[in-house]
Amino acid sequence: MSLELLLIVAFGGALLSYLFGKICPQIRDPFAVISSVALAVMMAFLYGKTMESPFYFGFLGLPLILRTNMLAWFFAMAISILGALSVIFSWDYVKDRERTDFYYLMLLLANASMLGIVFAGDFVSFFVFWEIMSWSTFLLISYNRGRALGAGMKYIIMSIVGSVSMLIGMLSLYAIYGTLHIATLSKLVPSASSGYLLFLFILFGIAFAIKNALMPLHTWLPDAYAESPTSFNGVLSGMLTRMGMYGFLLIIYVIVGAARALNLGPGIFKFNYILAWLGAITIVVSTFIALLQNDAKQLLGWSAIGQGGYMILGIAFGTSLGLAGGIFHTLNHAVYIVLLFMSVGAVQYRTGGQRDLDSLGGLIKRMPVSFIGALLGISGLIGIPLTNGFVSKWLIYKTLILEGHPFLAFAALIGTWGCILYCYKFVHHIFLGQLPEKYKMVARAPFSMQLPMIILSLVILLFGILPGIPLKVINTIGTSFGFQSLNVTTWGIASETGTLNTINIFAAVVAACVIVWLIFKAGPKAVPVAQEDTYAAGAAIPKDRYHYTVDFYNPLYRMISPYFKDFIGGFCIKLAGWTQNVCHGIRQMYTGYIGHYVMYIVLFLALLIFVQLKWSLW
Amino acid sequence: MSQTIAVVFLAIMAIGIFLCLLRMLRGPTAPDRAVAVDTMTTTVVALLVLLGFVFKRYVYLDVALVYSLLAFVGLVAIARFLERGI
Amino acid sequence: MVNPVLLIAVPLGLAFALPLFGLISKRIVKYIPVVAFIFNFALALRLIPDVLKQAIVVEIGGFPPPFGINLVAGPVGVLFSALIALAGLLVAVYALAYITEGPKEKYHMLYLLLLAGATGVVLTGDIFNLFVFFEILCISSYALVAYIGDRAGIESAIKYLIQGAVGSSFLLIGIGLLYGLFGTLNMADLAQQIESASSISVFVPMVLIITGLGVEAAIFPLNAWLPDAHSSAPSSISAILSGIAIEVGLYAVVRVLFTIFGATNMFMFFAFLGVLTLLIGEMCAFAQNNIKRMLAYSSIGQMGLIVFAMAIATSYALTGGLFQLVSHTLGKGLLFLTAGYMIYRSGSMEISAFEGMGKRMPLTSLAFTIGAFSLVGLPPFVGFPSKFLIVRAALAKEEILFTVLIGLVLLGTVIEGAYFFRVVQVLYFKKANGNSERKDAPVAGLIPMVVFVAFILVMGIYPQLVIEVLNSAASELLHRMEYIRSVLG
Amino acid sequence: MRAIISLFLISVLAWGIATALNEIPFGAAKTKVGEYYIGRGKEQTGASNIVTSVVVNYRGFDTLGEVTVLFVAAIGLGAVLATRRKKEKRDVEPASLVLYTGCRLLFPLILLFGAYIFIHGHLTPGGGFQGGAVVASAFVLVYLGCRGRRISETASKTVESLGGLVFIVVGLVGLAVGGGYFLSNYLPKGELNSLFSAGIIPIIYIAIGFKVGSELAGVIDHLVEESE
Amino acid sequence: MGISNAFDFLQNHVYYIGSFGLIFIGLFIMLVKHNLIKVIIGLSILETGVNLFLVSVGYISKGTAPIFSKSAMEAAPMVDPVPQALVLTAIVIGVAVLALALSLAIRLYHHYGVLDLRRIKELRW
Amino acid sequence: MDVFGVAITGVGIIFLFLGNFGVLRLPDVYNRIQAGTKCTTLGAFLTIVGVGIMEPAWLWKALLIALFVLVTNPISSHAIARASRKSGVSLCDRSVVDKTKDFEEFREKT
Amino acid sequence: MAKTAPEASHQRRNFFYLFFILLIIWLALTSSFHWQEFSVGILLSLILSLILSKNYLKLGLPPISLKRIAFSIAFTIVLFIEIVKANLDVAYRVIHPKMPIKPGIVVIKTTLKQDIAKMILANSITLTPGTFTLDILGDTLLIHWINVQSENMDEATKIIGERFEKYLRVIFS
Ligand code: NA
Ligand code: NA
Repeated sequence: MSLELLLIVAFGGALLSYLFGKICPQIRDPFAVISSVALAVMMAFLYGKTMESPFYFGFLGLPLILRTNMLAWFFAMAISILGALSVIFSWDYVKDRERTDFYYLMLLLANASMLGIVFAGDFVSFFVFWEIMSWSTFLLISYNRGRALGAGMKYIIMSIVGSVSMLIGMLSLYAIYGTLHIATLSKLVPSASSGYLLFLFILFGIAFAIKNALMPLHTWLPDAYAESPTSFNGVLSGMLTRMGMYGFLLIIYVIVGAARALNLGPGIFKFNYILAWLGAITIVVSTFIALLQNDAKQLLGWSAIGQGGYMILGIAFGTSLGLAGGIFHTLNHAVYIVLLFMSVGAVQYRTGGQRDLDSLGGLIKRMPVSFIGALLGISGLIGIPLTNGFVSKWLIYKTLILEGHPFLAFAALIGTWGCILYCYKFVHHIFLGQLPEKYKMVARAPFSMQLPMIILSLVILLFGILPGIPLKVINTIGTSFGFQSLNVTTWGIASETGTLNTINIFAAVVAACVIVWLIFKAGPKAVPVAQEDTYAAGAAIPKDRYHYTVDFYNPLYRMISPYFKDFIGGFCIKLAGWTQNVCHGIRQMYTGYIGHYVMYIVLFLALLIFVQLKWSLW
Repeated sequence: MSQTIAVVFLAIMAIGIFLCLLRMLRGPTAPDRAVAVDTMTTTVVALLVLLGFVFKRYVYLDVALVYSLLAFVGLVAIARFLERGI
Repeated sequence: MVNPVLLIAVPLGLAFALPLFGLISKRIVKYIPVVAFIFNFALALRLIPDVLKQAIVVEIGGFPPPFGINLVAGPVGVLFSALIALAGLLVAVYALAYITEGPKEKYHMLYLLLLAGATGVVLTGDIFNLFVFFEILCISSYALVAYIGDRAGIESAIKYLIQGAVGSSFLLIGIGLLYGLFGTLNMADLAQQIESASSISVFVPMVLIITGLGVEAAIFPLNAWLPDAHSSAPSSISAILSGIAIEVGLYAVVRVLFTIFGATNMFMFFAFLGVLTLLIGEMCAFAQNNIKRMLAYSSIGQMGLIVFAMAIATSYALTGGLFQLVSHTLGKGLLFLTAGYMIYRSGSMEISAFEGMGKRMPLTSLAFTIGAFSLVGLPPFVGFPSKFLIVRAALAKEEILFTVLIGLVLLGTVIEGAYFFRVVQVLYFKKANGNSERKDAPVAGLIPMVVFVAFILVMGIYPQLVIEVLNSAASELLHRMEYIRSVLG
Repeated sequence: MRAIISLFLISVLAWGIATALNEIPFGAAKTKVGEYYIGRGKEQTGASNIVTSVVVNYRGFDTLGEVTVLFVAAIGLGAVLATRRKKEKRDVEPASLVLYTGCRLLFPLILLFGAYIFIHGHLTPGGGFQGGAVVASAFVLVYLGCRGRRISETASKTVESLGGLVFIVVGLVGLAVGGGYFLSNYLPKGELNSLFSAGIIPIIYIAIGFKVGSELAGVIDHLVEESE
Repeated sequence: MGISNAFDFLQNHVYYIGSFGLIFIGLFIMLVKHNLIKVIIGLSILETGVNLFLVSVGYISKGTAPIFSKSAMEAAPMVDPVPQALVLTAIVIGVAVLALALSLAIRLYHHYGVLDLRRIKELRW
Repeated sequence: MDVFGVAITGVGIIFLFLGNFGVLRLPDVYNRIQAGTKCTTLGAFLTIVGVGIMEPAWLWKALLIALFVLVTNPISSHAIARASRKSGVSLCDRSVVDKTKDFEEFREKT
Repeated sequence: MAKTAPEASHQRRNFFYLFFILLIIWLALTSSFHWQEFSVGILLSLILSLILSKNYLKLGLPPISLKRIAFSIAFTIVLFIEIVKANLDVAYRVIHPKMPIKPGIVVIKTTLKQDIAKMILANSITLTPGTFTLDILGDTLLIHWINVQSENMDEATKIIGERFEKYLRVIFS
């Protein structure tokens, strides 16, 4: 199975889907599904292989190289599976929309380019695929029109800033080492000066931090998540954003190597500490902001920013455990966030795009599968035992404590508490409580949406109960970075510093559940009241009167909102305003009066002559 | 023709041209200026021929011919402009 | 061996003969530019292999170089000739359907002459001859800018003309001074005799010439005419003005700086000037709501980038700069062509009027999008390898100053991305108001768009195709001694 | 204020140019190319007017460009003025009989004079451009004197085109017969100072004369039309 | 520098001074005048100055026109023919530009009804 | 022969000068044009012919120029005079009669 | 459209006139009888007169005859004398400190029919003492007279126009 073939399938699938859409629309959707599933299957066969081959020599004399190893395979597998699920989910979701051909093209293109990124064996291909990913994502984010345009703009501008910074970084590598081959660079770069490494870290860091929405470069994300088609949110939040993680792993552990990357810089200003602190800040701040959201997708978006912080926190410490936690969390987060978005997407699909939490409620009976998905999703998100999120968070906490960073651990903990609060809000506002009258008749989600949700729910449980399956792979990655191997078992990790055994946990949880159920049964029953109760005489009641979860976190909101305005987002808007003003100011130079224009010409000439005569500068 | 005579001749012509210039500057009407130019150009044609003789350059005759032609056309154009003929 | 003089003589001859063809049939007139540029393109391609081995020096009239005018068909000249012929051909095809009003015969003649002039500029080896061909280029541009004959067209044409004429006068004074100093007009001969560009007697003519040529090359602050002219001309002409005319102006600047004066000590200044031009151009473009003005300002920005690349003055940088030039021709040409039909369709140049174009003119919009992406420098389009080369070259200097400058350049790219993506959003993600009937540009309009797109993609994916030519062009510019030797023997 | 700034800038320019001019003393012999032309021009081109030999032969390519520039301007002017809108007819004073008659009388004579100038371009000062300008002045005179009379646009365009084509073709023939050089002087040079001399030079100058004459006449025609 | 020195200076450089005088006057007019026609006149003066300068460059002391005529009046050195050829070209180009400029001015006047450039600036920014 | 030529040239130049002087001195445009035309035509004619006489090889061309001046000068002057009449330049106050009205009436009739 | 015989002969006459005038001018211009110059002159004159002789149709040039030649010569002499007189007259008026002028505008008539004859008359009047043709329309000339002797049209015609007209009438009869 050659990598070229994979990429050809990926990109070709994208283009062919588009063409089929134009030629015979009936076979487009099946084709898209088949090609993406086939891709996932092909990817599975690649397990454990390590290979590298140049596939193209035509780019300015630089060979473009594809390579695979465990790291690449891990990400590629996740991408292709989640991609396939998203495509399946999209089947019904976008059916009645405009320009669906375009949607599929971009979705598959984004997937394909992500595969390209992880398989890239040199920075040119890396960058090329990175850019293709950026613009195809931009087009998808803008797909919904209206407010999506602003979101798309934000996204693409920050993306360009990132790519520009990465371009400078990678070309400075090229200028110094004369190659962009990652394997070669990983031999050469570690011997560079610290200053240069820092320079590299900053440049690449900007690019990857923007993608991974690490604060303060996160501003694009909430809007982008909220406004892009929900069917695409899975890909966007699950993997696309996490290409930043991949990038960090690449630059820190592959190119520079743990030996140099860690402890780079003086004292507490070590590069990786700063990164970790940024991660921590990201967790705390975004968690609180998430609490303030009343928009389901905004809420998930902010939560995703926070979870990104965990991942960064995990990999920043450079221990086997932390690294495993970070990488595993990336995977886990991908699984449950995709699930959550699909759940929201299913709700939106049936409620005409409604995503305002206060307007929803009580859908549990109408859309049970979606509810299960949401429930398992938030469980993973919170890190409830026996879900996948628990394992990875546990690994990260363990790392923080073992490395002796109580503040960071505390920050992570705050994140989890906040997470519980907003997750509860999320699931309650949508599925529990009063079912609004107009949603009385909503149907279940179509099968194409239920299927991926079911699969992902199962995966959450699978990874939660048998974390060893992915952890084995992750451990291989860690060892390939030169870290000590973890003692991974099917049920968890057995190491001298701390063990994880999900069997014990499983038993404990089952016991706890039984107890809770019994208590619940024993308690008094709530009596549901119909929305159009007689006291209002059939008139519409303001939603805060019947929807008792409105202002659910009002006290909290009052408490934190002064501190948790999106300062950075505000700053970006200001910056945009300033830029606009500067641009408008500069163009005043073109006054339209020809005398001025002639004056500019003479001025230029006179200036040159004057300078030379006076100072003989040249 | 002796040097002296040539100088005298040329000087007289130069003064004449200068007089026309004065009229051209004083106007007061546009046709006045046109008349001044007309007279001046005729004088210049003669001057060119004479200069050609003084410098022994045959080509001045061609110059004089072209000059008189262009002056003629130019003046007619001015005149037609003044009488709103173009 | 074919004689490169045909690259100039044939279009000129056809332009002269065009009225005669017009007497035979009015219908065939518009195909003559197409024929001319097919010929030129084929000839230029045919010349490339020869030229890569050694520059062809053509003596006009059989007089040896300092005494007669000579053409130098080196890699640079042939590269530019091919580019001119290519863009000329495509835009000529576009014009078949696009130019439907006005004195069409005159349009086609002026068009042919404009590009013949441009070809002359890039091939000639004589500074005054360069001036003459430059004037052909400029004057036909003035006239073509005014072709539509509306207020904007005439106003911008007269402004363009005045600035251009002042520039030409400076250029001519500079040439006069050079002739007074060295008694020759041959560029190689001048180059041989010029010892130091810093001596004031050489410096003054040099800056006069640079200023004169700089007006056409749209270097800041000499570029005030550009946004007006490029936005008021018919779109086919805007494409040529942006895609060819200013590039040729820049060629002249570069040729003068590199080959005649070897003014290495001024390159730092030009690097700054390039960055300044770039930033101002991009910022002004950012502030535009008029699509053609936006594209025009973007051209200023791109010129700034190319000036910057040239001023780095390493072989990489020149390759990159020339490549950027090629990619700008392709990209901006395509953008103006597509914008032309979108303006025609929407009846307005306001960007907001293009809402829903993605549905109304899908192919045109797609072409626009690809052109925009290419100009921003996104892979897999041709803008990427060219920008890649420039950034690489700037960083390879390993000077902190150039790193800072390239940072600023890329800041310009960010702004550029912002305004191009904004348009793309308008095209695709805004509902068409009113009539949303689907009707794309006519075939004669689509063909050049498709070909442009094909070039953008092919050269973006396989830049190796042109890199050899670009490399030898860069080395021609860098090694003035070899240029002198090849001309003067 | 602008005037002061302008004066300042101009004085800087003057300063620079004066400094540069210091190196170019007025009237000094310094021109190797010029000397070459004066020394060799007679044999190489057969023209006794060295300026003409430079214009048409040594720097003939410039002249081709120059012809083109004029051509461009003429077409451009036509294009600019062609797109005018309809406007009210203006009362135009007819020319007096004296002028009317005089112009018609002089017209052929001036044409002859123009022809003289461009035919003798290689012998006397003048040449195609000057002759063409004289020819055009004859047309100006016709327009001034007898308004109704217009030259046929087709005829002038045809002459213009043919003039240009002759130049190009004469040049291109050089590729075949003149040692492979564009615009090489492959015709017999004749006896110095006689009319039939200087090879291709008179042919080109005659072509230019026709071309320039008809072009300028066309320009005038357009302007006259515009003023109506 | 005494009066006679100044006179000598003037005599030696009168062409340069004259030509650049014209150039600068033309430029000045273009810089400060608002009327389009005046600006075009300024341009024309500027071009005339440039042409005069080109001719002056080619002058050789006591030189004559570079024409070999039948009569034996060729004892004097001939001036450089090249600038004359250049000037011929420059003049023609100048005329071409001028003609085009004037035609544009005519059309501009049709559109705007004025020739004051301060009022002809619909295109800006 | 030379003396004869010089004499003719001299006379011509004197007339030229008188013409120039008249243009400066006479009171209105019509009178100036009278002086200008008559004197400069003859003056230029004589000067040019005089030169032709002094340099016999030039005679033909000189005659041609002289004839050209002789033909064109009255025409251009006439055109200018007519223009000044049409553009409404009035006669000087020493004028005794103005029959322009009669002429205009005649013009109206035809 | 078929030409009538007189028209054709008229045109032929014009052609020859033009041809010879042009040839003579050519000879004067070149001042050379070298065969090359001469042949080119003939060729050029031929072409120009072929193309342009139609132009001369309306001028009304008369057929050539001995009498006409004689009168032409006489006219030339008279004209020359008048011109000299005119110049002396102007000179007198210009130099005279008091400027003895009595200017005015009068109208005169002419019996000449051909355009060219009228033009010659008008120009002759312009060049001769004290008079100047301001305008001409049909058979009426508007004359500026530096020293008005008569305001009456017939009288003025006699004084101003008659001295030339008598020759011109014969020449152009
Ligand atoms: Na007169
Ligand atoms: Na006169």
